Amino acid sequence: MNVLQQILYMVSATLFVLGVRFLGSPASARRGNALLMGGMGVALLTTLVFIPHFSHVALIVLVVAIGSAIGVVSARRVQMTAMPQMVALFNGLGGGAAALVAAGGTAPSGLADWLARLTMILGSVSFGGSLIAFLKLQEWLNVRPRYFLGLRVAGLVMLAMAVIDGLAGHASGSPALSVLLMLMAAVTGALLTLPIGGADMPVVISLLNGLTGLSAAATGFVLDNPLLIIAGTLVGASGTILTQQMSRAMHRSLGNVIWGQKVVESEGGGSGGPVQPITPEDVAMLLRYARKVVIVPGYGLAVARAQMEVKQVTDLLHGFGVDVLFGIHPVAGRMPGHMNVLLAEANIDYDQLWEMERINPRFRETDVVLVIGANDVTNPAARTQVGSPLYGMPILNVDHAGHVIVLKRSMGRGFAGVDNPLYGDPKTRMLFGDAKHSLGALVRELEGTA
Amino acid sequence: MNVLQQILYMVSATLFVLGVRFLGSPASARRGNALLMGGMGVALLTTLVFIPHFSHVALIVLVVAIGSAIGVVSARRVQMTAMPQMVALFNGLGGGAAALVAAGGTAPSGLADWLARLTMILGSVSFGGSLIAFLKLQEWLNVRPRYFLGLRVAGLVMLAMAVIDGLAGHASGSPALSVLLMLMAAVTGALLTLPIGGADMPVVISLLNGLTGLSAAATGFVLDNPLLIIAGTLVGASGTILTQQMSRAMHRSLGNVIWGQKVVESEGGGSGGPVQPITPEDVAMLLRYARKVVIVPGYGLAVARAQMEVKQVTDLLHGFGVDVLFGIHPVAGRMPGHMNVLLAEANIDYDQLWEMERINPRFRETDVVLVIGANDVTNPAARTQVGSPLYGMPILNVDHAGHVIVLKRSMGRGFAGVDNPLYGDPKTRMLFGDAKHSLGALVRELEGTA
Amino acid sequence: MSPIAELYIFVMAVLAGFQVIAKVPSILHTPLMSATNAIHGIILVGALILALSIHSGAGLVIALLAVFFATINLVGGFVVTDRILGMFRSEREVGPKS
Amino acid sequence: MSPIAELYIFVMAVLAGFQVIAKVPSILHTPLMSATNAIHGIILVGALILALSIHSGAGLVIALLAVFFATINLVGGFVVTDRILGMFRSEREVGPKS
Ligand SMILES: NC(=O)c1ccc[n+]([C@@H]2O[C@H](COP(=O)([O-])OP(=O)(O)OC[C@H]3O[C@@H](n4cnc5c(N)ncnc54)[C@H](OP(=O)(O)O)[C@@H]3O)[C@@H](O)[C@H]2O)c1
Ligand SMILES: NC(=O)c1ccc[n+]([C@@H]2O[C@H](COP(=O)([O-])OP(=O)(O)OC[C@H]3O[C@@H](n4cnc5c(N)ncnc54)[C@H](OP(=O)(O)O)[C@@H]3O)[C@@H](O)[C@H]2O)c1
Repeated sequence: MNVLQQILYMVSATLFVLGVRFLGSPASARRGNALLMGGMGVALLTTLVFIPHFSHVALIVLVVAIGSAIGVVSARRVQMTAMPQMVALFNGLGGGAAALVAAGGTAPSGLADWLARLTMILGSVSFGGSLIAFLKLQEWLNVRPRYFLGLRVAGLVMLAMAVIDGLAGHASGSPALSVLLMLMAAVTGALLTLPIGGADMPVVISLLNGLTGLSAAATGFVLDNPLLIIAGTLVGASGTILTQQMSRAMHRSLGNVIWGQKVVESEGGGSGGPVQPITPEDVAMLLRYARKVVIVPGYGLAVARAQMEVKQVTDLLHGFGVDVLFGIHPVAGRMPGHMNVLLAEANIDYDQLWEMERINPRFRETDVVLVIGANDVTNPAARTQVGSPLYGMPILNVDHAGHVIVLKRSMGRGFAGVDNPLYGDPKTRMLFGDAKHSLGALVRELEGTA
Repeated sequence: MNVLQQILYMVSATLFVLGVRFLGSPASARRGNALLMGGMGVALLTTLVFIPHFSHVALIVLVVAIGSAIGVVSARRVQMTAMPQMVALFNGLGGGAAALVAAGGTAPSGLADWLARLTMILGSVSFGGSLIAFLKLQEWLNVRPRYFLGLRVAGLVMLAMAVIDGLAGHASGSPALSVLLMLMAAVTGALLTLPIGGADMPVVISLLNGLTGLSAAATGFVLDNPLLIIAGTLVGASGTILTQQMSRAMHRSLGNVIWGQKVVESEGGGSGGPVQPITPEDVAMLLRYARKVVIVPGYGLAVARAQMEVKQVTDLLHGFGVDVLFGIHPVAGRMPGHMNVLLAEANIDYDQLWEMERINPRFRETDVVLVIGANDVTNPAARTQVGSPLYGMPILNVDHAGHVIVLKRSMGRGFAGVDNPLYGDPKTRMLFGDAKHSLGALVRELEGTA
Repeated sequence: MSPIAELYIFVMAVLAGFQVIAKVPSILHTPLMSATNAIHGIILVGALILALSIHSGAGLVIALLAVFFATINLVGGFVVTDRILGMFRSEREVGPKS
Repeated sequence: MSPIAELYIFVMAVLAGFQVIAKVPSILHTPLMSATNAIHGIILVGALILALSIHSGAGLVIALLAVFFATINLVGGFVVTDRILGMFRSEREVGPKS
């Protein structure tokens, strides 16, 4: 490879590292993304300028144009609530591309051929797994728990076969075996992802993201391209760290997330006492004369897109001299940091967003907690009900507060699919309805009392 | 180079990076140092195991033994107050070694030969500069300010000559020119360091430390040894960051530190009002009935080795219900973080050590400030006296407190060599004497009143 | 470039990568996830090299498919990231607090 | 190893190095300075390779001098660092606060 080309690739790699560095603070995050795009631009231009021969240019330009159009349109159109499945889909395509590049290239040395086969497996597993994650999150696919064990065993068997195929393919060099290898690996990914519960999906997506990164890095070894190695490794590191942090926030081991835990079907648990509804008028009264209020947002807030109404409520309460804070659970929503993105959109001050460890001791001295579309992250079963899928996950202890108001549409369950005894707590009142609508009513009531 | 050898060197490089990582928190710092030593052990063993031929083994073992003995003994014997010059000396030897290795090796390719010459210059500059830093800090050497400009000009001329010699030597390959090159570069380092004021020396040492690191990295390029590249770069990065942070803390640019600023000899400024001494008895009274006390330690505390007495005073005051904090200036003492090391030795809680930005607003509500062997870092001239060498440096605003008690031996000046108007402030009382002795008296008084 | 050199680069990338990513606060984990998702679109470099240099029919289909997938990954990933970060924008315009 | 590979390693070392060092709090800057001072004693590796493989007289003197200097740097640097860190020890034995 040309020296100048190598140096330009190095510039690109440096831009990637610095870009991620700048992503590390809200003030510079956009600049970080610009650096990443710059790095990508340098990499692509360098590749095109230094390529020795050009065949099928028209065809390739066409494919790139169609791909870009699809990418832009789908990324623009997707709703914020569907972001996780979008990321999963893009990730799967990246993994597929890595596998195909490894399959299509001619790997000269023995070592490179081994790595090419590894890439085919990693990339295809990521492809298959991501597609299933997408379908499940999109709720186009549902699997009965009684098939789980079978699927997992089949997945492992398939993986073993793919590995054997890889060994055989390395010896014979047959292209047919390579295609078979990728198919089997993709099926492996799909089978292993199928039984994973929706609530665990973000962890799996982050894991698959890291896997795609590693397969890109492995492709770098195959193609002798240090830029791919560095960029892929960066993604691998990010996947590893995010996966770890999410598992820890859910108080589960990674193995437990992937292999699943024994779910004791505790249908009978119920919600304890009778459910007590409340009117927006009464909620407004309660809030207006409270001293300390904590708002706990959850996935439902994202669905309702009610962040602006939350901001209005907060401002009104501040006007009454009420002390308002937000309690942010690390896995509230569907992606890490989901609630922060949402509330930032509504211009809510970072200083008001308190993390779980920090807010939990304060609930005892809180007069009213407003739970907006959050469910699992407030479920006291996580503390008490051994055998519940949530058991052991640290939660926001909203039930320690004086009053708990829950805004949701129905008695529907959260992502983990279990009942929430909080709703039967004598302290709790339910304000049923779409969060945007309920909060709107609340704003009018609060303005009326002003 | 053998693949196994390369991999072992890679392990060593990883240990270095992780070691520095662990140095980043007090709880793991010792483990970090152990990792660094482990990395060094792996590197040295690997080198010896894979060397192709052994000549002069006995001689080398002897030299290593003598060198180790000197290293251990001098490092053990040195007083904590003389640590900076010790580091300077070791650093200079490292730079000298790098230059010699570059000179002694046979550099085959053109690029490597250029780098070898660069290393000879960098390493020798570091050698010469560090030796002078050592001599000046040890106070074995002193230079009149009127020679400063001449020294600096001569240093630059010498540097230019060394560079020309480097160009000529590259062309001719003559060993004599190499020796001359190193001599001239060493003299350059010495000449440029001679005029630098004692107070700026720690910055220079850190800079020279980085320079030695870079020359080790350059040697790595010459010898085709990635371990040297990584380890050297790590040191280079550390030198750069520490130098920057120290300059910033002194509110000076690096260029200003090296080239020096115009010192307006303001002998006449004096100390303002008359100096008022105080007895330990009165100090004890003042402290005992204060609500908030801040202790400001400085270099004199290190000289007096009075940290244990400080701890005793703190404990006694806590016993009386007095709120005691420490105000730590970033360049108090003679090395970055010097005061923290010292107070940690006396088991003083980290939480009590407040950094400058944090403690400064508190002085207004502080009843008594106890300045122990600090001078420059409390000098209000830094705020008011344009032209003073300290002007512009952020200081601890002890003069905002109700009472200021200064413990020092005499009216002697601080490191920057300027008078301190604080001592003439009507609020200030001087407790003259060695800090250990004065604090001992204070302890007895406080115990007496208990 | 020798495999051992690439191994060194990989190890250093691991060390730099973990450092740099561990520093990202959880507030920014959503954009981090989607930005790193875009970064592995770098595989487009490999796909382009393959597609531009290949001759055979079956190989070409594989290469074009790789280009197609990688392009969607790359372009879509960056657009999504930019959208997410756009939500932080108003926050920045207000200026830093505290 | 090719110069370009070494350049890559250097750049990655710069990126990793700055990250890792910027994380060290100012409390620990004294041990950091003395530890990195010890690290460049790694030049002993180069000095030993030189000394063990050289034949000529003048070259040998240079090599031995390099070994001598590098050894003092390395050994002394680590001993000093350990002494400084020793002062933090009692703090650790007391156990972490807060
Ligand atoms: N954030 C992450 O990174 C991450 C990662 C892994 C797993 N997870 C999982 O995701 C879950 C997050 O918990 P969560 O408490 O935020 O959400 P949740 O448990 O999924 O509950 C969301 C609730 O919002 C309500 N809701 C939906 N649309 C609404 C609307 N328009 N208006 C009002 N309410 C609405 C739903 O009840 P109704 O249908 O009755 O309205 C539902 O019970 C956890 O199980 C967590 O483990 C998240
Ligand atoms: N820490 C760093 O990293 C660093 C870096 C660069 C520069 N510096 C420079 O170093 C200086 C540090 O300021 P500083 O306020 O800590 O120290 P300082 O200005 O050097 O003053 C120390 C004072 O301690 C007194 N003293 C000496 N021995 C004593 C003893 N045994 N008992 C009692 N008092 C004693 C001396 O006065 P007597 O002789 O009257 O007793 C002297 O005035 C600054 O100028 C700073 O710029 C430090």
